[in-house]
Amino acid sequence: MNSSVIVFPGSNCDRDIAVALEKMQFKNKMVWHKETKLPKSDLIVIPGGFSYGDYLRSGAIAGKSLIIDEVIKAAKSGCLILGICNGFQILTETGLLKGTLLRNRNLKFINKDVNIKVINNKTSFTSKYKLNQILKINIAHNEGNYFTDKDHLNKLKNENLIAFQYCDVNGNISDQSNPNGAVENIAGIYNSKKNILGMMPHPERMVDNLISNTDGINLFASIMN
Amino acid sequence: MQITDKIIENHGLTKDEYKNIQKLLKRNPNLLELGIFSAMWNEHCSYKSSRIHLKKLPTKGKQVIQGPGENAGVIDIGDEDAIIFKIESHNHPSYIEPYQGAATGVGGILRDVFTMGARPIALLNSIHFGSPSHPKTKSLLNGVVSGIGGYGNCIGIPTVAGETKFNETYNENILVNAMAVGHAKKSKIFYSKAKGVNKAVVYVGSKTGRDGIHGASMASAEFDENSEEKKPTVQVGDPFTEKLLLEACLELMRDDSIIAIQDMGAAGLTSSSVEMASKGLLGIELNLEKVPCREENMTPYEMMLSESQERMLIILEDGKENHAREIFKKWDLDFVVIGKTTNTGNLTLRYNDNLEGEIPISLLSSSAPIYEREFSKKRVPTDKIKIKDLKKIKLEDALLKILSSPNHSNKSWITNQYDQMVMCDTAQRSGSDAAVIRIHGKDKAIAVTVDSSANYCKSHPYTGGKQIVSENWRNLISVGAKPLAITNCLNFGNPENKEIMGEFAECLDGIKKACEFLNFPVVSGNVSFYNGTNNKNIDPTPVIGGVGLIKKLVQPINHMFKGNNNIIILIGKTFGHLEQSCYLKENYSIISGKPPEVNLINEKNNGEAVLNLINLNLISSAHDISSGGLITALSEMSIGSNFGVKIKKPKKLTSSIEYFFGEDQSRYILEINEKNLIEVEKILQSKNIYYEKIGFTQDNNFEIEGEMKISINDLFKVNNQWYNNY
Amino acid sequence: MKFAVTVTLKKDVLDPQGKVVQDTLANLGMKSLKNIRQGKFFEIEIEEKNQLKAEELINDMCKKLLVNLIIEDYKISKL
Amino acid sequence: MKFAVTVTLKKDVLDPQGKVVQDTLANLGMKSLKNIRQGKFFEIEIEEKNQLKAEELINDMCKKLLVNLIIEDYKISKL
Ligand SMILES: Nc1ncnc2c1ncn2[C@@H]1O[C@H](COP(=O)(O)OP(=O)(O)O)[C@@H](O)[C@H]1O
Ligand SMILES: [Mg+2]
Repeated sequence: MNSSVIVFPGSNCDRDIAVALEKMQFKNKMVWHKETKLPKSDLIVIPGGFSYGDYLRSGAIAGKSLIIDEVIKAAKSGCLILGICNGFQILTETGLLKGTLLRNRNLKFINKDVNIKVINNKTSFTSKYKLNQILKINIAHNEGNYFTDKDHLNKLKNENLIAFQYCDVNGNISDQSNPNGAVENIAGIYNSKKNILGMMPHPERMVDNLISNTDGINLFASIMN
Repeated sequence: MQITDKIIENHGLTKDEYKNIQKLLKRNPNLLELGIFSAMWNEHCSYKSSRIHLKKLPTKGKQVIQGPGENAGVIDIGDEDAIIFKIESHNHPSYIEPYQGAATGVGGILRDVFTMGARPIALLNSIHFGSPSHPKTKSLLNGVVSGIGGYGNCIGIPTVAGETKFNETYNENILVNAMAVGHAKKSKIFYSKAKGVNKAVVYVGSKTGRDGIHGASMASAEFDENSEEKKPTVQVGDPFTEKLLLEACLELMRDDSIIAIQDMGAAGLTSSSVEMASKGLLGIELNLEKVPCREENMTPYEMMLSESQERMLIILEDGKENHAREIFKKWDLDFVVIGKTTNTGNLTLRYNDNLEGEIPISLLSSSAPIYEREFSKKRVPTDKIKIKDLKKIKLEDALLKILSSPNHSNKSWITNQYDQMVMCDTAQRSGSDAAVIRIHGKDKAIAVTVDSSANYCKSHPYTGGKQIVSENWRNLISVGAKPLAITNCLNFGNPENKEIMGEFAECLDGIKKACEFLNFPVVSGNVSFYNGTNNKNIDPTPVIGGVGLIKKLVQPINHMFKGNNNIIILIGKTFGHLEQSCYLKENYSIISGKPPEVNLINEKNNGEAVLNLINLNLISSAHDISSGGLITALSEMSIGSNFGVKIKKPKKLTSSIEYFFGEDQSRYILEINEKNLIEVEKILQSKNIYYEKIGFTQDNNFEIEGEMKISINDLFKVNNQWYNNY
Repeated sequence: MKFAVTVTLKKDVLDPQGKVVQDTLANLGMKSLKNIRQGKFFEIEIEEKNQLKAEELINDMCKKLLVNLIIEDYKISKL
Repeated sequence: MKFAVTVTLKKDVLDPQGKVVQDTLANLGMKSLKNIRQGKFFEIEIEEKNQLKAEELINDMCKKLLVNLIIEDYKISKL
């Protein structure tokens, strides 16, 4: 399978995701944001980091870059798109995903392992997980507080477009298990066609037991499937 | 312009120093030249008060590739790999503007490391604040922590370790020391020594603004009520630009375009150009109208003294200009040839062809003043504390008091604000004795940690100096790393004061002694004097940053208990030294007597034995004993793990307080699975190591037989409340 | 010509920053504070003599980059 | 009573955000843009009928929390 990782000035999880993809046997290419053509890809990843320093609004400036038009085209033709952390923020800025990521409610950067629940396991990104499986994944962000309007929220629920929700070890989804204030504890969402996934937690950080755990592996394995 | 006494004073120069400048130049300097002298001759750049003492430090060893004298120290970790690291202070700027001060401190130390060709792989920090009840402490803490995180998170380098302490000695003068650690190929290390005449001198990075002008002299002056006025010199960090600069420099470093490279740190363009030329015994000529400026109408004086961040100076090989320019263009950074190397030996400054200043480089570097300042020695304090004379406090209450104190409380409120995982090589995050970072793509790892013990150093500087190096060594051993080398940041008060200078000299003697004995050389460092306000000086606070090597990372070892019914072994002798202890300070507010003695022979033997046991995979967890003594260390091993302990009271005990809270050195606690016990004891006995089997792990409860029993959940709560309630 | 642009979060969008600021001010004893909302401010200088054209340009900048129209409102005023 | 507070970086202080925004707008084809600086904006409502007193209160808030006087300037205006 061919994957492409888009690199913006200020991306800083680009190497991490590339390592994870290669470990999972993807044929991966790094694509610099000034390029105007995408290599043939089955999966496009917009990695985490601080594209353009997160200045103005996180993801806003990267959302205007040349390569984004290509990503939008690819998305429309059904290519899988995965936006992690800053990548999720960029996807919302381009309109590929709806809603927005506000500042964490405690106004602090948060880095820790949190539990998230797999809400829909019938997608290309999650088929290898069990429904309601609880994963322990690392988060690292300033703006992870997902917000969207009522109509869209209803749509997310009705069409089963919520990918992950923050929960506690036992799977309870509550305010206490919400690290950043996201509406309905949302940690990741799909577009209607479910070929685009945006998520705040970093699955690429969870592919190696020596460093953390391997809860992220099945995300990549699902895509590979 | 007439150089008046007032101008000289404003430049932080003494009258004698000014006379010396006139004599050396054989004329009066103009204002630009005076500014340059002041920048190069101040304490921060010239090390005039510290240099003769720093010379004593051991800096050599088989593992050392480059000791002090370059932007950072370089050590060998086998194969093709080198580790490059250094620590630096940003105390004064952080007190004035905590967020930006701390952020630019991180940015500055990162440049020191990647200017030598390393990709930074870890950040550490040592931060000291005043008493929590001091009105400024809370906002300083908030600002500094978010500034450190803000910079490191954005540039994408994990902040993995550090220390945070509160003490009223820092009420008016906090300490913010940042350490960066990078990885390079041994064959691809870059130095700052210029070579060859007529080589292009290139300015890269951000534009120059008026920020930080006189920053270096500010770092060399005491605070007073007028410090507020110095505020406009505060610099703003731009981690995004630094990330671009980092990537652009590393890209250019892949081939052999660079002759020399130097970051613009304190005293910016001045010190970077002088340093490169001075090391190469060359001259350098700059055409200042070419300097990329952010503000209009900047004068040569402002350009030379600006401390704008995120800038570098590079001397390029002939014919490489276009290639290099392309790279910096790709990363949207300024790239301008602003001058060339010469054979005149002078720093020559032109602006639109007018000669604005010319100074022989040697006057700025080797002729800079060196002071052999007077100092007084400190006697070993003899006051003894008799436990019997103190109001009795229950063991459990005393422990809870320590665990809930700001200095011993769990620091996750801080460390959760730092991205510790980015780069995906952090095998042990903050919280244990040292962090462990895997070398990317390999199966070896390094361990890193920073330590200080200001009250020990205040009480008896020599012992304190020895202790702090030893503690650092112990922390590296505890995660299974072989200690290799250190960097040090020496935070002291006013060196013109005899006692302070004595603290400095004697701390260094202690550091030297321990480093020599433990084969733990100093490869880089930084001195920060004048930490104090209106003659109130901080306690001497040398901070040691250590690096160790784990040759093959199988499973990182840390301090958390791993299982039920495992044996707990205490390595090292317990005498019950309570003077200067955390027990007396937290429970009785008593700070007196001498610090615990460090027997370096025991230190080395105990440490090597523990490392050996870890390497043989015989240990489940390990932790060194430091502030708070045995019981505090044991509870740290329980908190966060799922296991408590059951500890027997030793038979020959005089006082359980002394046994459990004494801060005797060179001790470790090891958790051992029963099946390994025979083997472990055999090894310890064969090496003549003193040890005691003090109990075993158990579910749920933290228990000292006949003294106390508390659930580990309660222990956890007590230890985790302070920051959230502050 | 110089313009000021203020960007504020729409009424029904949660403003975590404003809320923390408000709580903090209340803790500092500012009792009479009723409401505070935080936004962004831009000072923009452009080379354009015709005010109408200039305003159109600024409007364009807002729509294209400065403002996230889904959650933010904005106001332009001449300085 | 309602007030607007605008907070801007002092003149000589580096504005990394403003710079990136400026470059981006230029890349988007906004040629006539000369300069852009980014700041903060607060909309504050307080319960106080006396305008002088109200302004004093707002001023107090700015000094105590909203503004970093070391690197920022601010302006208060009634809405
Ligand atoms: N306490 C110290 N111990 C060892 N070396 C030191 C110490 N202080 C400074 N040095 C060395 O002196 C040199 C100059 O230090 P410094 O001025 O801080 O460097 P920079 O100019 O890169 O900021 C460096 O090589 C540094 O490692
Ligand atoms: Mg340097």
